[in-house]
Amino acid sequence: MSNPSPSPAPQVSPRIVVTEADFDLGAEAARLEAGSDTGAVVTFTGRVRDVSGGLRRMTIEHYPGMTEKALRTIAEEAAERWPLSGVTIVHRHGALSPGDRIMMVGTASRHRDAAFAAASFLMDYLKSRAPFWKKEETADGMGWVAAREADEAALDRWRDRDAD
Amino acid sequence: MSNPSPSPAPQVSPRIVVTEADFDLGAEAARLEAGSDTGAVVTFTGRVRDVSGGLRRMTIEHYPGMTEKALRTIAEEAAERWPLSGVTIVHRHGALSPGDRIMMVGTASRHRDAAFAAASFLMDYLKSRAPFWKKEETADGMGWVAAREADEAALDRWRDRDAD
Amino acid sequence: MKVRVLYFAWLRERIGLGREEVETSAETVADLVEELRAREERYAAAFADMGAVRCALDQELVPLETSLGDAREVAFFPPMTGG
Amino acid sequence: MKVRVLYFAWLRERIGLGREEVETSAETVADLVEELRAREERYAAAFADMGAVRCALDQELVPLETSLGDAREVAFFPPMTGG
Repeated sequence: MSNPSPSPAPQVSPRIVVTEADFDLGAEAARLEAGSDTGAVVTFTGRVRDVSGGLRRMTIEHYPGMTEKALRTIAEEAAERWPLSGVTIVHRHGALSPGDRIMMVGTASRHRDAAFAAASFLMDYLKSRAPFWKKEETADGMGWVAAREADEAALDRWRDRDAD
Repeated sequence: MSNPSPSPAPQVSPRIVVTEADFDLGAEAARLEAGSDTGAVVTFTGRVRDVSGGLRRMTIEHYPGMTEKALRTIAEEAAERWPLSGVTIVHRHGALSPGDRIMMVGTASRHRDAAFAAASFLMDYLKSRAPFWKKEETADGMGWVAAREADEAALDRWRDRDAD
Repeated sequence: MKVRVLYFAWLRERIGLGREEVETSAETVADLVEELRAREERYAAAFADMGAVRCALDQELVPLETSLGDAREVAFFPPMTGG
Repeated sequence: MKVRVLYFAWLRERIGLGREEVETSAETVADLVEELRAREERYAAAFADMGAVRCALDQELVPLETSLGDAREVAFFPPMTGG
């Protein structure tokens, strides 16, 4: 039985931030741009959306002991699949209002395809594999946001084929 | 004030900027975030990459009469294919140094898939359909950057299937 | 064996607490759920639909059939909704 | 008929100018290229490999076979390298 050759350890050290405070997208993107070989930076920002028009507040609960570890695992997985020169995940918790930023992911690479694919991968995994739960308060009361089946299904596309 | 009636497809007015000056990614993203129904903002930033280690300067030439029109057409095409609440394209021209930002695209939507797909589409079309030409100055002299066949081929994936 | 059990989101709310120390002889996570269910109605209600419950063992997501081994922390929560 | 002809990037450099007014009776863009080639060596050199030349008619990308019609501006340039 031949051993598969070990994949090279990713060079990149992911930046993981779990915080109640808002973040500065421009500053996060600037960090990702550092490095002479970075040609492409992709960012995704998620925001509290007022779907019904009656949202007063969103509260995000998380699992302090696990959250950062889970995010780091997802980021490292991305850095193993694509040639990234930078990976950032920032996720807020606590009380948020409609329009507030919830989280961001950012990826830096030489080429745009890797940066886009990795950012999309990070989002898909983060949605279903990072321990955050959203609760919404509307005029009608409070309720936990249900997970979308589509979010779980989105992971399949990363299992079916090799990254490239 | 309750207004639960679903709104029709939003009228997006793309933001197109062609400029010699640098731009502020954070400010551009903040513009895209406006609007209560925007849950997702994706940005792509392209930067002058020093591939050989000897790049001194990059000069970007463009076609002033055509550039803005071409970018607007590409942005409008994206807004027809995906439900976007915002589209931005900023592209610089003139003299740039290694590490400088060259351009960005940004997309805003309710859902992440539309924002990612539209940003990727914008980049693919912009690479091969917007009238910009890059010239590099290295220790060895000056030369025009050659178009990559992969960039032209990248357009095929948007022709082969309907967007969704 | 003693484990720390954590509950999040609506599991925390239904059970009425976020963490507790539990003395258990369960072999698997599923066995532990059975023990908790048998305790009190609020646990039975929280664990009524296990299709809607996820579990982490020492902060790693695991299936319910997983052996407790010498885990120190077991967490129960609904499907995650981050991002 | 008079058209404004523009050249960009290395086409501009090889021909040695960025724009000119051209009096032409060409029916298509390709015909116009033939006329220009016949003028002087620098045009022949610039238009030697038409696979490397793109064209816009009144600021819209078009194939070389396109009729000039009453276009006022024809532009020639290499494949674009923006982004």
